[in-house]
Amino acid sequence: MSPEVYMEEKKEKKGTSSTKAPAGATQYKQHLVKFQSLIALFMLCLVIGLLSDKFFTVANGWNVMRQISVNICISVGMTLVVLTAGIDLSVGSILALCGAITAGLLKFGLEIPALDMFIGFTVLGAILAGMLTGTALGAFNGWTITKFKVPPFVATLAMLTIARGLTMLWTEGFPISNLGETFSYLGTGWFLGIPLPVWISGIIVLAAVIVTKKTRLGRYIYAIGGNESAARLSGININRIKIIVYSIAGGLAAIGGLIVTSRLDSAQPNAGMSYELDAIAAVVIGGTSLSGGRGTIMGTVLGAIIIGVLNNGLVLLDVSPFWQQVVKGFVILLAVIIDKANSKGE
Amino acid sequence: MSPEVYMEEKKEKKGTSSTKAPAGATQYKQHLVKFQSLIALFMLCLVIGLLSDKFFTVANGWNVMRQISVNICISVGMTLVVLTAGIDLSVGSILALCGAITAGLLKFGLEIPALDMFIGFTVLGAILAGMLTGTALGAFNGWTITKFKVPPFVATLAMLTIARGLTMLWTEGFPISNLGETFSYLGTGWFLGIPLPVWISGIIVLAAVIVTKKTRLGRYIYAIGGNESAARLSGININRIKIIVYSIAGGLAAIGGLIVTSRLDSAQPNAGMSYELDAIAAVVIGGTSLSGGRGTIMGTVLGAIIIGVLNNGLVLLDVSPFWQQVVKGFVILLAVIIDKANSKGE
Amino acid sequence: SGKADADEPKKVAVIISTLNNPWFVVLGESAAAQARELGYEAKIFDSQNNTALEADHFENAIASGYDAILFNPTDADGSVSNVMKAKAADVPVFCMDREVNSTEAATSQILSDSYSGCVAMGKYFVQKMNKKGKYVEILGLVGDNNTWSRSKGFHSVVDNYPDLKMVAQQSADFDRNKAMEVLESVLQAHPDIDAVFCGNDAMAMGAYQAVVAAGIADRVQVFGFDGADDVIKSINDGKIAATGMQYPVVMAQTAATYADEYFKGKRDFPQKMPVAVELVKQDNVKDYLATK
Amino acid sequence: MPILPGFLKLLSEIENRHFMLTELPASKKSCVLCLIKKPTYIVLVAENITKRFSGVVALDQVNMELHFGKVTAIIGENGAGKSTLMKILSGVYPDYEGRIVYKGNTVSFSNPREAQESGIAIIHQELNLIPYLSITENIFLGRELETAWGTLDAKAMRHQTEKLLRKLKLDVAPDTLVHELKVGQQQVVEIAKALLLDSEVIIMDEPTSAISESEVEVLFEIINDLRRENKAIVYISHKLDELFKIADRYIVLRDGKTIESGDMAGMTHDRIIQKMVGRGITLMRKTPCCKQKQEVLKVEDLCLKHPTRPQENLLKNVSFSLGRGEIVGIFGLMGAGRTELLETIFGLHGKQISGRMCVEQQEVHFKSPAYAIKSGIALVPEDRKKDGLVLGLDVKTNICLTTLESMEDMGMLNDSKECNLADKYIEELRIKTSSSAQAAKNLSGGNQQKIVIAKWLATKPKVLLLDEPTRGIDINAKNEIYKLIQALADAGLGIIVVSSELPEILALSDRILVMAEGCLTAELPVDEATEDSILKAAIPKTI
Ligand SMILES: Nc1ncnc2c1ncn2[C@@H]1O[C@H](COP(=O)(O)OP(=O)(O)OP(=O)(O)O)[C@@H](O)[C@H]1O
Ligand SMILES: Nc1ncnc2c1ncn2[C@@H]1O[C@H](COP(=O)(O)OP(=O)(O)OP(=O)(O)O)[C@@H](O)[C@H]1O
Ligand SMILES: [Mg+2]
Ligand SMILES: [Mg+2]
Repeated sequence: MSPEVYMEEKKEKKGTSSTKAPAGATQYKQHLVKFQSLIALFMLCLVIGLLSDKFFTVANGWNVMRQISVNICISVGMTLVVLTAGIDLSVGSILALCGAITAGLLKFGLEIPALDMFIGFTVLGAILAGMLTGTALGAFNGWTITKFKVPPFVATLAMLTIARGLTMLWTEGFPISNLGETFSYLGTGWFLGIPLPVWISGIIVLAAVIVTKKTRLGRYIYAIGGNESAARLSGININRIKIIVYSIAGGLAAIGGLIVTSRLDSAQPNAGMSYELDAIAAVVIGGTSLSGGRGTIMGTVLGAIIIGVLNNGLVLLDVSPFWQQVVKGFVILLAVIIDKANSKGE
Repeated sequence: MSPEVYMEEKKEKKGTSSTKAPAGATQYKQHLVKFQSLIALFMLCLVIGLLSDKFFTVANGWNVMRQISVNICISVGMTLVVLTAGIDLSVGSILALCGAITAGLLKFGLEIPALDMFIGFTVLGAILAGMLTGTALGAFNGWTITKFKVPPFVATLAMLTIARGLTMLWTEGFPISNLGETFSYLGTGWFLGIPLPVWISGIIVLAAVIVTKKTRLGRYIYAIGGNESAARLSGININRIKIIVYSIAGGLAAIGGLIVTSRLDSAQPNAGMSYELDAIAAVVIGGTSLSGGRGTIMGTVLGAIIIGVLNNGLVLLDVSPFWQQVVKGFVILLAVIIDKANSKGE
Repeated sequence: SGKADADEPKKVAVIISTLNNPWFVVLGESAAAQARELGYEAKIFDSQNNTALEADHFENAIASGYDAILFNPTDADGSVSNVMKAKAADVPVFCMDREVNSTEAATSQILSDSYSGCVAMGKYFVQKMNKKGKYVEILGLVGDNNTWSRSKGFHSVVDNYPDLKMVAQQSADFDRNKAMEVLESVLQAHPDIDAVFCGNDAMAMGAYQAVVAAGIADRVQVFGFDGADDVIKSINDGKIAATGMQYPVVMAQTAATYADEYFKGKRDFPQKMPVAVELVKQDNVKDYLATK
Repeated sequence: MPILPGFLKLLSEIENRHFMLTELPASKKSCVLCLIKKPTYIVLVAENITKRFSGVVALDQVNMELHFGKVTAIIGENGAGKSTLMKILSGVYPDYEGRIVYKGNTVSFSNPREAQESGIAIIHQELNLIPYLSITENIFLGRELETAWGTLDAKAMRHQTEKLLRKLKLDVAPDTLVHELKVGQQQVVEIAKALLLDSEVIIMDEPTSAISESEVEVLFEIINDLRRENKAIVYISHKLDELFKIADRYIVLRDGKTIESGDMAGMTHDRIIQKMVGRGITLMRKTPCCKQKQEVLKVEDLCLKHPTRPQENLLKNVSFSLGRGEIVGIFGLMGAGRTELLETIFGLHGKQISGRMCVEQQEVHFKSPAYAIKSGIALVPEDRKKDGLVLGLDVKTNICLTTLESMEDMGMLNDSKECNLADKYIEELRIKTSSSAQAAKNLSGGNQQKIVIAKWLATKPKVLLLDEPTRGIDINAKNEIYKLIQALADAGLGIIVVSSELPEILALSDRILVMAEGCLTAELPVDEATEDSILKAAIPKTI
């Protein structure tokens, strides 16, 4: 007799009732994970607030928010990249290059001697050109990573160097300053009682949250980071998604560059140095795994706030520059340890 | 005749003829992978050699070797860390701190006012103290990573900041110079016609090759990086191995610090800044996967040589500093792409 | 390096501590330009504020047969061994702007003295502040010895006046953006300051922007150091109080000219050739505008 | 001879008053052992073991005992808690309630190493190998041989590995990197790893899920040897036939509780299923279908080059067709090229291909999975952990991953649509999960497999390719999947099933294709096929 014949059950399906109860627990835990960094941030604020009465003021709040807005722009893009199990070291250099390009076009326009041509730029035109450059450089990152299978670390490290070199070439090593009132407004203006950079970073965060939670692109990003080969077999065009993600990261870095340039009213050739480390730190402190597939935008925002509050707090407390670095290191370490302790179940 | 028996006979026969061929192919492929970067290096040297007659001289050869010896020390440690699927961003800072500690102890000794004590240091004593510090800081990295499950990126990023801060505190922001003939010899001396730093890095490379290929520790490092949970199930004490690996990385960074300090006859508080990127670049260009488990020490050495030759070549060829960065980025990209093309089968 | 190829033009290496700061770009490029003007090949090396990289540059430069080095050291002590190496290879070294702590290493040192420049700055600061008030100091890179020579020069004067109170001393790495952010935060804790002293002009510009954003530009005076174009203009517009004018172009041209003379056989160069730092302030800023 | 150690063990056990004399089972053939009237006694007792995961009670007051010299089968549906129990015994989960008595002492292992050192070896259900280490290095991981110098003794290890591999009849060089091996071969390596230790208790958690019958025979010989050496063996498998061949005793788990234990002798198929499922099941033969062959998939002259050796072909001129509503079974031995065939059709092997393929008379290409999906082809891959699932994401996301486009409303994903789809398949396939938001990695192996199937059914394909679809799936679920496959065929899908289990092929297919060394060697209608004729065609001829 062959045992592999069809069997028919006599009894009806068993309990569907048992499925619901644990679902609540899972939901709850996910909630905790989502805001795991909140506890660390809360404790940090409490300590600083106790030591300095200037910390919990509205003005200082906006101050911190405005200062972190650039890091938030960059880290949001970095989060997407890291979710696909990649990394982008070039954001700082792209920021500098795009800021410089916008500033240069705005101030001097574009001269093409070969064609005997001169193109002047409006503020909007220069801004678009800067953002386009950032997106294109990001796309180039994505292209080398997907087409030639260059590890993201190397591809973007190369871009870090290249973009910095291009910035130096474009600016000839000098800052480009005095960019006019209109452009300045972007970094220093207020709208409805909120600084403009905060608006910009807020909108970016909102868009990124929607993309990651509510769109196919977001789902694909998580799938690629979680298991690239399973994602490929599911019919996802891995290369396209990766190129899109790196382009977004480049574009957001460019926006960061616009904010920095506009706030200073000057494009510095050495702007954005080692910003990539700050951005990655925000991403990781926010609970996103560097091996991809796990993490949230809101986590990153919390991570960036922690770093921002820390920088602000250390200055408010007038900690000596020597000690600042030591304290900062230990606080970051502690913040992550507290997170881990609070998401032990994971 | 039962089908099983029949099958077995056939299989036996198949065995003898077909086992050898694929084994040979694998061996051959492994060989290729091992020296995958060699082709890129070769082409690089060829191009530079054709463009500059100064490149292929003995003096310049030693020159390049001496220049990369510090990066090699650091990258060897980094390779071990990366093989366990970790990363160590703190090497540059540890390098600076250990160099400063050795220099400080050598020059001023250690005063403990509380005990009304003064300890003078011999050259050897100061060197040992520096190396011990490096190893201890590395062990601290390993401890936070294993004990509190802090992601290596964050733990070592925190250490990057902490160690730099400690360096500033120890040196009060000033270089410590004029450390004496004996100590200088370490970085500038020659032995049997070979510069001492080259000896040191050579010995380190040799030891690391033996460790990775021939010892349990090495085997466990690969296993942990390849599949941590499988390694744990095989009874490997993951935490111990990781702590050892980070300690080694710290210790090697300290040795790098000694070489730098001795070469300059001065411990610079800003020494080693962004050396971690160079080291990681060497590791990755050398074919080690950042996700761990795959890679070789010799690959890293080749990677370091590629970077060193590139730096040297760009200077020999009179490339302007701004263009240098652009060219360097593209060459690194190209080097990795060539590697990939030559190990396509992988 | 000792070979004397009469037909080939001599080669001059310009090794600059960093090109990440426009001031040094000017220094490097003026030196190279002057050398080229005098008929030599010139090439700029960027040490990226890294003494070890500087050592590599020296080795590479010596190996590839440069005949003279116009040198802007990263560190007074750390760079000595490099200069010695060049000396051993018979390559003359002319230091620009910063010195190396050795009297026999370099052929000549054309120096601009940050310390005494900042002493002058301190004196002017005291005078402008009427010997009392609260101020903030923004330091450069904390591991950089230029940071400290400026800070020390400044404090050697200002600390003698107990009514001048430093309410915060923070570092901003010579970076314009960092200086702005640091001062923004400091202003939260100390909105009532009267002055800011910055370790270089980039930071002074950043600090000025923070002061403007806080709406207290009219009563807070910002002091810089270096003599950057931006700041000179700002002083002229009444935005920034003062800066210390160093003469990168003068120093660079002097160094290049010295090298030229060395090739032509001259050997008795002054061991130290100070180029004074001049204080640029509202009342004399017109002179400096004109020279630019 | 193991007599002396066995006897000494017995003496020590007498001291511990923890033994039990029973008669020797008739199956024991060794006369030497019979002569001394070898007693069997309990080597390990687990009492009232309870194990909770967040929200799930995986084990609830479970009791079991293991005997020296006997093979104990643990039987239970997917998610019954078998693997969890084994992980507790082998020290993987140190926190549990209850007591384990091992050789007379209460033990509690805090890590796998302690369990290993006291003589408990385990072959885990999921492969636990280091992909970029060689077979030798994997087998000796954690217990390397060293020379007097303290360096690794590569030669000795290689030698022992060679011996082990020969014993297991695995025909590959010991230096081969594990990631180059097929899943089945990897499983043999796992077995070798457990055999290397001279353990008292050897736990095998579904060791045969990925290997074909010839390897299973080899394994059984080895198990018989071990039994003769008086080892206690735990054997878990969803292939009930195997249990009858090899097991002496059985323990049934259901929903984390012990249901029954006893001697295998006298058990029947039906009773085991009854115990396991908790209800009777009527076994029914499949009615062979008689259909109008409307062609849905046609493959002609398909060739696939070897990835590294270009002159060699992995697939050689494969041509076949598949009708609407037809189920074609493909049988072959390990390495016959069945996986490659399915992957090629699904567009995974891009450029090294020649040949033509039509879906419903429309010529289609072997471009990419996305293209294949669009043309109506779906593939349930062989290795669910590697290719099937994003383990870190939840059940719902995994199920919906292939059909996200249809989950969109105005560019945004619609959560309720996703939940509906997921719940539908959780219901239909009886996926045992606490909710559709549970992470896929927390599900038992069989339930993970069901998610993979669900995810592909969701694409509503015309052609469904199933590569070992019931690997690791319990008999009840298998039954459901068979019914599902049948229902899908009835609904007009063309289905190809690759399986290493002959009975499964015979039970499921309308037509059977046999492959050997990349060629189609036979095509048999199911009513003409016999196990013999299929096996003959499957054996490689070109040696
Ligand atoms: N890490 C975990 N977290 C949460 N639940 C888990 C975890 N591991 C197992 N479970 C749950 O415990 C139960 C028992 O799982 P187990 O793997 O022991 O089943 P099994 O009997 O081995 O099934 P299979 O035959 O499919 O392998 C399942 O419901 C499973 O979902
Ligand atoms: N990436 C690869 N590199 C080298 N050889 C390969 C590769 N993939 C498959 N092969 C070889 O191709 C042949 C066919 O493998 P395939 O996986 O298709 O067999 P299968 O019949 O599906 O067996 P299994 O039962 O293991 O799934 C085997 O001999 C295998 O060794
Ligand atoms: Mg199981
Ligand atoms: Mg297969």
